[in-house]
Formats: sequence, C-alpha cells, structure tokens
Amino acid sequence: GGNKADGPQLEKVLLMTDWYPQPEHGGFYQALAKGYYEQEGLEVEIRSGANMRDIRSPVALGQVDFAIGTSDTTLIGIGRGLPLVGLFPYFQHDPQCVMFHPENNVETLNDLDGRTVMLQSSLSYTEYMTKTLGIKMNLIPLDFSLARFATDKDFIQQCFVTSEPIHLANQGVEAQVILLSESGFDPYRHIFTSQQTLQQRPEVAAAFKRASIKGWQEFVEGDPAPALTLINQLNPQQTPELMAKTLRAIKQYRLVKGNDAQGDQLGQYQATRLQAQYEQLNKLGLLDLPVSWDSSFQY
Amino acid sequence: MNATVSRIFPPAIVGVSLIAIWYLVIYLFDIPIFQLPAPHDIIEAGSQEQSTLISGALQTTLACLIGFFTSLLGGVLISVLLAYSSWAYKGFYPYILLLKMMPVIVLAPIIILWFGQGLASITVITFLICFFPIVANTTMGLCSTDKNLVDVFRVYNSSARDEMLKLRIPYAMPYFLTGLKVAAALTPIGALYGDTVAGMGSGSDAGLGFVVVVFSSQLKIPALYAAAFTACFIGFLFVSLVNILHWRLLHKWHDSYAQSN
Amino acid sequence: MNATVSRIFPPAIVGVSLIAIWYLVIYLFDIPIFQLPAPHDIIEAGSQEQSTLISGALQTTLACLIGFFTSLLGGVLISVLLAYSSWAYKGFYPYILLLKMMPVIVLAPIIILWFGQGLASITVITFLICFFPIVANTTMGLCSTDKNLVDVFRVYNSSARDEMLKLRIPYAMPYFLTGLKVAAALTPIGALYGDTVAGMGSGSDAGLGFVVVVFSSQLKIPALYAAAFTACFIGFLFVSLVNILHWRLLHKWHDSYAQSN
Amino acid sequence: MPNLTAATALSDSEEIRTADPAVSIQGLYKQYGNGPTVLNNINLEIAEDDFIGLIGPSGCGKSTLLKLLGGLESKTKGDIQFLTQQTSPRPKMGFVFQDANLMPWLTVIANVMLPLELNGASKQEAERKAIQLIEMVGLGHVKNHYPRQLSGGMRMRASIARALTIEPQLLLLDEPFGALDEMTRDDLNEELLKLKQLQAWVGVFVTHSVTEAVFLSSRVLVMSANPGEIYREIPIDLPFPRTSETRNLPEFQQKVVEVSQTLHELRNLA
Amino acid sequence: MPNLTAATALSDSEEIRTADPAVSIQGLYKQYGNGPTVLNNINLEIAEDDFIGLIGPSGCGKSTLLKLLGGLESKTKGDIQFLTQQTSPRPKMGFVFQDANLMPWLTVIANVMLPLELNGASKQEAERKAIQLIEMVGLGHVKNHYPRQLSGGMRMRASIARALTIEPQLLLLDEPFGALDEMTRDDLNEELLKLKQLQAWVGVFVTHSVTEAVFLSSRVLVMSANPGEIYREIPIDLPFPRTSETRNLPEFQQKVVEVSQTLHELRNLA
Ligand SMILES: Nc1ncnc2c1ncn2[C@@H]1O[C@H](COP(=O)(O)OP(=O)(O)OP(=O)(O)O)[C@@H](O)[C@H]1O
Ligand SMILES: Nc1ncnc2c1ncn2[C@@H]1O[C@H](COP(=O)(O)OP(=O)(O)OP(=O)(O)O)[C@@H](O)[C@H]1O
Ligand SMILES: [Mg+2]
Ligand SMILES: [Mg+2]
Repeated sequence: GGNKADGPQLEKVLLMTDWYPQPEHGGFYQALAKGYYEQEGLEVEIRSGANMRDIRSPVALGQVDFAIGTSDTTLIGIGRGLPLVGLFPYFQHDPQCVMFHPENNVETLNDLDGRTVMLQSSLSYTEYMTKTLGIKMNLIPLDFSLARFATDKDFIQQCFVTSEPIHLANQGVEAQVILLSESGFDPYRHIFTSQQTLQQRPEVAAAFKRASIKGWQEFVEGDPAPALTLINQLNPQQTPELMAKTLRAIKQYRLVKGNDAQGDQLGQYQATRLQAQYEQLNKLGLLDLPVSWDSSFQY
Repeated sequence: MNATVSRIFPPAIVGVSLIAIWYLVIYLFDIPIFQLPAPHDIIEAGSQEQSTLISGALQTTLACLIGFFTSLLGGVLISVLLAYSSWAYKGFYPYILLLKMMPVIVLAPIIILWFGQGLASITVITFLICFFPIVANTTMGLCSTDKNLVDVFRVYNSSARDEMLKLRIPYAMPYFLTGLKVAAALTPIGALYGDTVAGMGSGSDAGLGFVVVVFSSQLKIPALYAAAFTACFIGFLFVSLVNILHWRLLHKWHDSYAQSN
Repeated sequence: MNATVSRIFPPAIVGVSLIAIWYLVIYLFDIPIFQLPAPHDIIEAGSQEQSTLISGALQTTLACLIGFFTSLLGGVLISVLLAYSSWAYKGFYPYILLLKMMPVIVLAPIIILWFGQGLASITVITFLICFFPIVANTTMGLCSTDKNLVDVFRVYNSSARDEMLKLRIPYAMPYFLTGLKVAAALTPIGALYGDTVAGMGSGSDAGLGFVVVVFSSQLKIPALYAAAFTACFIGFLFVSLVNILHWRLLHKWHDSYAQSN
Repeated sequence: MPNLTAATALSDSEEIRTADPAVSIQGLYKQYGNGPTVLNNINLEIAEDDFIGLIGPSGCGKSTLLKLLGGLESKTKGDIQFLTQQTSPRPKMGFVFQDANLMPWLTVIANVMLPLELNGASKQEAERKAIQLIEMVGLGHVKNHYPRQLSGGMRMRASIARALTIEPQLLLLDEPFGALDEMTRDDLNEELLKLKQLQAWVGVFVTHSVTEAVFLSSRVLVMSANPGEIYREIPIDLPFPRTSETRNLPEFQQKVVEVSQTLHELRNLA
Repeated sequence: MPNLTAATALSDSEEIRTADPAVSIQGLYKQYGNGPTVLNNINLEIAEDDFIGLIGPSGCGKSTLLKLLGGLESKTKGDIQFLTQQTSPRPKMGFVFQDANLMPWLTVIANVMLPLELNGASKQEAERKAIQLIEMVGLGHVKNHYPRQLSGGMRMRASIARALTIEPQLLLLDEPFGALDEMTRDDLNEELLKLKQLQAWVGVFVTHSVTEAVFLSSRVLVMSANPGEIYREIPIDLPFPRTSETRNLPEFQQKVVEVSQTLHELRNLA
C-alpha cells in the first residue's frame, strides 16, 4: 500500500468500541489525538458501543467499519454466518478476569466449583470452564454494577483487570483477581471488520491498522497524554488519577505487547493460538457452520 | 359460530398481512437473518431450542404469576388506602411515583439484598413494574364515583368500609380492569427484566430473560425471536385472563358492553 | 394559603419520616454506603457531580419530551382509530399488545437499524414504553361512553367525526388522563433505558442512563443515587404537567373534583 | 265503548284524518334480547300536522316506541316509514329524553347549541337560536352553568331547549314536563304549541298528565301494558290555536274525562 | 290572606301543632360556593306525625332543602336539629332522590336490599323485606333485572322501594311519583299512607302535583323562588286514614283549590 493522502479528501471511518471512552481504548484515541489517522487519509469517528447488545451485526451489515471484539466471538459470529474477519489484535491477552474478596479462599479457577458467579453469559470462558474443565458454577447475569460485590463478601464476579479492581480500591474495597485466560482458553482482544470492507477497501483497512498500532505503541511506550486528555474530555468520569492507574495495570499485565518469549507481538496474531482457539470452540459446539480459522483472520 | 368468525377473522387478516410485509421487507431490502430472521427461521429455531424455551417459559410463568397477583393485590390495597384518606393520598402518592420512576439498576441491589438472588427478587421487580398502572387506574376509579351514588350511601349511614366495598370498588371496576390490562401486558417484560437483573443463569432456574440474553449474546437471532415470542405468549395468557374477568364483571351493566346488546 | 399548607404538609411529614427510617435502617443494620448511601451522602455526591448530572438531565429531558409527546399523540390517534372501527380494534389490538410485550432487547437492534444510534432511537424506545398505557386507557374510555349520551348524538344525526370529537373524547378524558399519568411516570424509565440500549455514550450527548451505568460500574453509589433522583425529578415534572392538565380539564364537571366543591 | 284492538282503532280513526301521513308505522314489534314482547303489533299513521299524545301505565313501552321512531333501538319486526318530501331517509329530529341526558362537560348554552353545531350551523347562528330557546324555558340566568349546578327541573328544561333549537321536522318528547311545577308546565305547554305553529313539526309526546295530553294533542293514544299495545285512540278536535282559555272550555273538560275514564277502564281490565 | 313571611307563618301554624317536634330547622341559609342565596332563612318545626309536602316552582330550592335535611349538603348558616329519642345524632333515614340513583351493577332486588345490608341486617331478612316492597311498587316480575333494563318509572319505583325497606324514622322524598302514570301514582300514594301508619316515620316530600300534596300531607309548604323561602304554610286537616274516597270529599277539593290559588298568587307576585 502507499501513503497517498488524496488531497484534503479524507475517508470516513467508524470505529465502534465495547464501552465508554476509557484508557483501555487508549491507542485508538492516541492515534486520533495525534492525527495518525488523518495522516493515513482517514477521518475516524470513535463511537461508544457500551449499549450495543451485539456489535457484530452492525459490522456485518456495514453500518460500522471496524469494531472491538474478541477473537472467539468473531469466530462464533462467522460460525453463525456473519461475514466477519479479524484484522489485528490490540491486546494480546484478554483482560477479563474473575474477582473475589481475599477472605473468599479462591486460589485457582477450579475453586469456583459450586460457587455462584456473576458472569457475562456470552463468554466462551463460561462454556469452556463448565464443559471442558468440568467446573460447575451457578451463573447469574452480569449487570456491570459493583454494588453487590462491595457489600457481599461471598460475591464473585467477572471484571476487567484494568478497571473494576481500581474502582473498588478507590472506595476502600480490596479485590483479588484471576485472569480467565489462565483457564487455558486464551483469545485475543482485537479489531474486526467485515469481509466486504476488507475486500472493497483493503487500503483503508491497512491504513487503519497501521495508524492504530502506531497509536498503541506510543500509548504504552511514549507519552499517553494526548489520548488521556481526549478521553477525559469525552468522558469526564475518567479522571487523570483513575486513568493513570488503569494505564499502570495495562502495562503491568503486558496486555498490549504480550509476552515476547511466547512469540507475542503488538498487532500480530499467532497462527498456533488461533488454531487452538478454533479447536476449543469447535469441541464446545459453539461453531454452527463450518469455519476456516485460517481465512478468518488477517495475519 | 358467526361471532367466533368475526372475532378471529380481523386479527387473522392483519396477522397474515404483517407476515407478508415481514417477508417482503426481508427480500426487498435483503435483510440478513441475524438482523431480522424470517418467520420460518424463527419457528425452526424455536423447535430446535424447544426444551430450553419450555423450561425457561415455565420459570418465567411462575415469576409472572406471583408478580402479577401480588401486584394485583398490593395495587388494590394501596389504591383503597389512598382513596380512603386524602391525607394518605397526598402523603404517599408522590413516593409511590418516586418508586415507580426509580431505575431498576438502582433498586436491584437493595431488592437483592433483601430478597436474595432468584425468584423472590424477580417477582419483586415484576411487582414494581406492574403495580403502578393498577394503582393509578384504581385510585382514579375510586375517586371518580358518581356523587349521586355516594349520596345514597351517605344517607343510609354506610360505614366507610361498606362505601368502599359496595360502592367505590364496583364503580371503579372499569378503571381497575384497564389498569390490570396494562399490568398484564407489562408482566412478561417485568419478569424478563427481573431475570436479567436478579435471575439465576443456569439449569432449570433460568427464566426466559436469561435465555434471551444468552441467545442474543451468542447471536442465535432466530432463537432469540422464538424466546421473545414465547414471552409474548405468556403475556397473552395474562391479558386473556383479564379480558375474561372484564367480560364477566362488566357485561351485565357497563356501557362498554351496552352496544353488543 | 391553608389549601397550600394541606397540600404540602402530608407529603412533607411522610418524606421526613421516610428519611428518618432510612437513616435508622442504615445505622441499625449497619448498611454500607455501597448498598444504601445516606441522604446526605447522596446530596454531597450530587453536588460534586453537578455538571455531569445537569448535562445528562438536559439530554434525558429532551428524549423524555419528544418521547412523551409523540406517545401522547400516537397513543391518542391509535385509540381513536381502534374506537372508530371494531374491525380495527379486533385486527390490531393483539399486535399492539405484542409490540408492548416484546422485550426491548429484541426490538433494539431493529430500532437502531431504522433510526440509528442516538436520540431518535432513544425517543422511539421511550415512545414504545409510554404509549401502551395511553392506548389501553383511552380506548377503554372511548368505548365506555354513556349509551344515553350516544343516543343524543345519534338522534341529531351526528357525523362519526363529531361523535368522536364532541362526545367520546370528552367522555374519555378521565381515562385518558389516567393513562397519561402512568405514561408520564414511565417516561424517565423509558429514556434511561433507551440511553443504555441505543444511546451515545460520550460527551454532551450522554443522557442520564449513561451516567447511571457509569456510576454504577465505578461503584460511585451515592452519585448513582443522585443520578436516579435526578431522573425522578424529570418524571415529576411530567406528572405535574399531567396533573395540571387534569385539573384544568376536569375540575368544572367531573366527579373526581365534585367533593372539593 | 267496545274494546277495540289496535288495528280496528286505527281504521276507526282513519276517517277523521285530513292531512297526508308523515310517518307510517306498520305491524311494529319490539322485544329486548329474548325478553318478553314489549311492543305488540303497533300500527299508526301520523299526519303532517299531528301532535300525538301517548299515555299509559309505567313500563308499557312508551319510551320504547319513541326510541324506535328516533332510530335508537332496532325493531324486532314491522316497518316504520317517513313520508316526508325530504330526500334524506330520516327527517330532522328533536328528542327530549326521559332523563335530561345533558353533556356534563358542557354549559347549558353549549348543550343547547350542540344539535345545531352537529348539523353544521355556524357558531353565531347556533348561539342566537340557543339563547332564544334558553330564555323561553326560563334558564337565561344560568346559561353558563354546568348541568350538575342545575336543579332537576332546570336540567329538563335545558334538554327541551336543546331539542327545539334545530327546528325539527319530527319532535319526540318523553315526559318533557314531568319534573316541572304546574305553572311552568302550563306556560311551556302554550309556548310549545306556539312553536309548533311556527316550526311546523310533526310531534309525538309521552305524558302522564291527562290534562296536558288533551291540551297539546291532536290525538291521544292510550296504551295498555304487557305487551304494549295501542288500546284506544281518542281524537282531540279542539280548535287550534289553544291558549290558557282552552282549559276552561267544557269540551276540554269533557275530553279530559274521556281520557281519564279510558285509563280507568283499562286498569279495571288488568 | 296576608302575605306571611316564613317566620310569622311558622308562629301562625304553631297553634295547630299537636305532637312534639321531631325536627327543628332554624334560620337556615344555603348558598352553593359563592353563587346566589338558594335558601333564605328557612324556619320549620316538624312534628312526630307530620308528613310535609313541599311545592314550588322549579329551581326554588326544594331538593336543596331535602339534601340539607339528609345531611348531604353543608348548610351555609343556621341550624337543623333532630329531636328524636334516639341516641345517634341522626335519625334513620330513607331518601328518594329526584333521579333514581340505582347502582347500575346491582339488580333491582339487590338495590332494594342495599340500605338494610348497610345497616347490618341479615341477607334473609333484607331479602324478605325487599321482596315485600318490590311487590308493593309492582316490580315483582323484574326483580332480577338490572337498572338499564327498566323503564324510567320502574327505576323510580325501585328507588321508592329502596327508601322504604329500612323502615326509616325520617323519610325524604324528592318528586317520587313524578315519572308515574296517575293510576299507579294514586295507588302508591295510598300504599304510602298505609305504610306511614305502620312504620310511623316523619316525612317530607316534594311534589309538583297539588292533589298529591293535599292527599298526602299534614301540611303543605308553598315555596317561593330566588331566594327560596317558605311563602306560606297550608295545614291540611283532613282526617287520617285517607283513602281513595278522600279525593272525592269537598274539603279535599277545597284544599286543592287553596293550594292552587296560593301558587297562582305567588306567580303573579313574581
Ligand atoms: N351543586 C350545585 N351547585 C350550584 N348550584 C346548585 C347546585 N345544586 C343546585 N343549585 C342551584 O340551586 C337552586 C335550587 O336547586 P334545587 O335543586 O334545590 O331546586 P328544586 O327546587 O329542587 O328544583 P326542581 O323542582 O327543578 O327540582 C337552583 O338555582 C340551582 O341552580
Ligand atoms: N334496554 C332494555 N333492556 C331490556 N328491557 C328493557 C330495556 N328498556 C326497556 N325495557 C323493558 O321494556 C318495557 C317498556 O319500557 P319503556 O321504557 O318503553 O316503558 P315506558 O312506557 O316508557 O315506561 P315509563 O312510563 O315508566 O317510562 C319495560 O318492561 C322495561 O323493563
Ligand atoms: Mg319511559
Ligand atoms: Mg329538585
């Protein structure tokens, strides 16, 4: 591809996130704030998708160009006939985890056996843990509220390692976490798009990927201030102190760059991991139609 | 026979037209199945997920039943109290309104704190959603009593209790039944919403609300619609119940049936 | 003066008692702030988050206004249609019920498909939540017209239009206004729910629904309550509007005001 | 006098008829639901200048007959024909119901204006005519009151004014003056006859007052009950215009006695 | 006869009074809201065996006076005292309203039983008494009908039966027989007097029929309008029991003429 900026005429692009503006989307805001998208000839709008019940459909319909998701849900969507394709991962590992109170005696995910756990029902982890690992839990649907966790010492709920424990700590509640990816099911958090977008506008997809990765690189290793300022403008609830803590967690868990020793690399999928995920999902019966994992991702 | 035909015919015609439009929209705008599945997709998915739907429906029906009848009872009791005393009315009505307007996301933690996760909390949420239409309508009905008829009771030295039981309540019936109809239509929504906020998510305890969320998040869209229609079916049962009650209580004397005489 | 006192006094007494109970419960059962914050915590949090709350409230008020007035208009139009023709009633009422009973989770994707994410979809959801009480009540009112008064219109060769405008609609007013009151109380719930299903989540476009979710997910519980009360305040505005309308339209002739004469 | 059946009573009176019939009722039956027969084979021709008084025991079907004439109830059998020159199938009608049936949300004047407005009259014209009739029935001072602020008799008078504003071709009155004191009643009786001259309607009215029946009617129909039938027709051949002096005429008293006697006779039969 | 004010009329009639007063009305005024004065300085003593007929033009305040007696409207000024031996502040009352005011959701018999049930009678007893009175007013054949299935006169009769079931101490009747034919009316007049003997209530009734007023009353009060005042009291000293023969007595006719003349006199004043 080329860096041909077609004059002042910018290509409009819509990115839909999975929540309200927050540092977990920092790389995209960094790219936006620093003009990396513009340099690639793109005019990017970042829209909060917190309330979209499912972001896959609008992407498949072409209403949204790019969206945030996980590699497993994209595969499942493809299995349901949605013409999706994974573009690039921005978190090498999913920050989803379960959190619990220290006095709750949970050491490993196996200790969840027989417990009541508040989990998002869409999580493939849930299926994996119950069906593959044989951990029996009483599920209750996630409502994204922390009120019950804060008051009930026995309560166990799903969270983002970068978010809820920090909010809780701010209010003086201590929470311990176990990453769900420790279960052995380890999807990427990535950007996906539709087959159509990829085929008809491959250079836009490539440009978006380049600019975004540049943004992420800078967000975790350079000066994240432009992104954080923009996020704070859009969502004043994200105060500088809060965002600093989130950013620290992102770095601490090496979410963006992953573990070099295992071959992780910013913005790159690994074929072996994708294939493993495919096989795990297939075994769980979550893929309706035949899916080729190979052609489902740009790697 | 003829009466039955005239009851069945119009909704059937409209139903068939709606389904035709549905297909037309799908084919004309080329709407993919995950956006709006066609009726036959929904039926197919429904029969595939039959067992999940049935166990969910049973659980939800239970919540609906308890929620509906407690809101009926509670709504009527509160209305009677409000109509008894204008002091109670002025004092409590604003707070009942407040309760009605409180987002469930705020109330849910308190409800669960008191009633625990599960059926009890779901029925409380169903109750909260259903009872206000009953209260508003019944209160209005109880306060609208024909003054001339009140005079009759006053003259005969009626106790406040008799005035309520034998005058105001029968007079308020048409209002009450209208409120009940609104509540009946809200019942499945209440139970489904309760499911997602306070329900159990696994096994035979999972209500339709949970099923809906799961189908939706797993992108099983035709099955999602099947679940939604199952919920509607439960709602129809309740509305029909109210309609039967309506007919039984009013057809002999009320003008809403006078035309059919 | 005295009338004002008797209007203010009872709710004030009840309010003060409720707040007292509130504090009592908190201190007696040692309820943590996350479960149920004390009133002063809520006020404090409210004043801290003032700007977020105000901008959210403005956005939500806008959605409420549009949703409420369209549901008023739409509800009345549909009711009139249903009352005009028993064919329309039989044909369409079941499907209106169906629409009412459809979980929003199912409808939301379709609504967003047609109206896009944002204000339009939020008002459509508010509309869907508010319009059924209006339709049910108004239809019942329009069908309850005193047969003797209908006879008067028939004798004078009234057109169907005049019968509707000059007889059935005025007669149905008490019913209609009751439905409107229920709808008004549902308005903020509708808008908040719409926010979380179809709203924009950032900047000045964010309604109170967004604020509620964010506060809840950040464990800012007192602020969450402040947001909820702000939503209730909007609801009270609408209910007051309806109450004023109620008084203006009915106090001269309807028995619900006869007592005060 | 022989006990005439409705049919022979009709043919009997046929000879006295002068004007053309305006309404013709043939073999009319009425039953509510599957209850007993309320009206049994009613045959009646009403002429252009007729003002017919219906009198009979409570529950014999007088109101039902009026409602059938007004098209407010469906007949079980038989035929009602309006033979006016008008093209419309139904003549312009005024109806005073047994109860006042005022719209509670309208003031007296708005209630009286209603029929005119329903028939497309302009607001000014409706108001002018309404005020005239409201004055006639003596409600000028309460014309802006709501029905619930009126006494029973005042409500009935408002209802009478309402029926007369549209200058009907057929006027049906169901005990219009029953709730009024004798003075007011006599006054309105006379006013009504003056209006009949002016507006030239065909009228049918129900009354329980024999003197009123005789004073107003061109013919008095005595009805018997269970089932409702026309027991006898008594033509009142007192000259028009009738005024308060008419009441003092011996012929008037004679007719009053005749109607009263018929009612007694009817009662003794039962 | 001199034009007596209410007060002198009262002192005038005092001499005729025999029994103890059961009700005493002193200086009674009534105004609805801030409308005109409807009742103006009403003074009246009602004795244990009185049956008082109120007669006067439409809108003069007769119903209002009855409602005040029944405790259904608040008085603006003045005093109403019940001097019965009963401990309860109000005597047991029966009230026939100007409109029938039946409960539309109750059958005739249930409507008639209502006052008894409200006063704690057993269902059987209520039913027994109700049927008796329903038969008396001639509604036996429709006792299970709903009000909307009745004729106007039938509804009023049901309402009369309802007022009588509880064997009241004070009976208030507002044009009870206005919607009835003369035969039924006369019959019921006589039945009512028989019942008065039996049940021994104090009664006040409103009527527009002079003969009815004279036949039923121990005293006739002629009211004048704007504001409502007692224009004259006419004692009817015809002996009880009165029967259909009473109507043929010359004294009866004489009283009828006296009342009529008073009404005419009143009218000419206005
Ligand atoms: N609720 C009310 N509000 C205002 N004014 C009223 C009310 N009820 C009655 N009035 C007025 O009081 C006056 C007397 O009314 P009332 O009903 O006592 O008359 P009445 O003598 O019974 O007449 P009628 O013979 O027509 O029944 C009338 O002028 C009437 O307009
Ligand atoms: N809607 C109805 N349904 C059933 N029966 C009815 C209905 N209306 C009237 N009837 C019956 O029809 C008969 C005649 O009623 P109608 O009202 O015509 O009598 P009427 O002659 O006007 O009596 P009144 O002088 O008492 O007004 C009565 O026996 C009554 O019970
Ligand atoms: Mg009648
Ligand atoms: Mg009166």
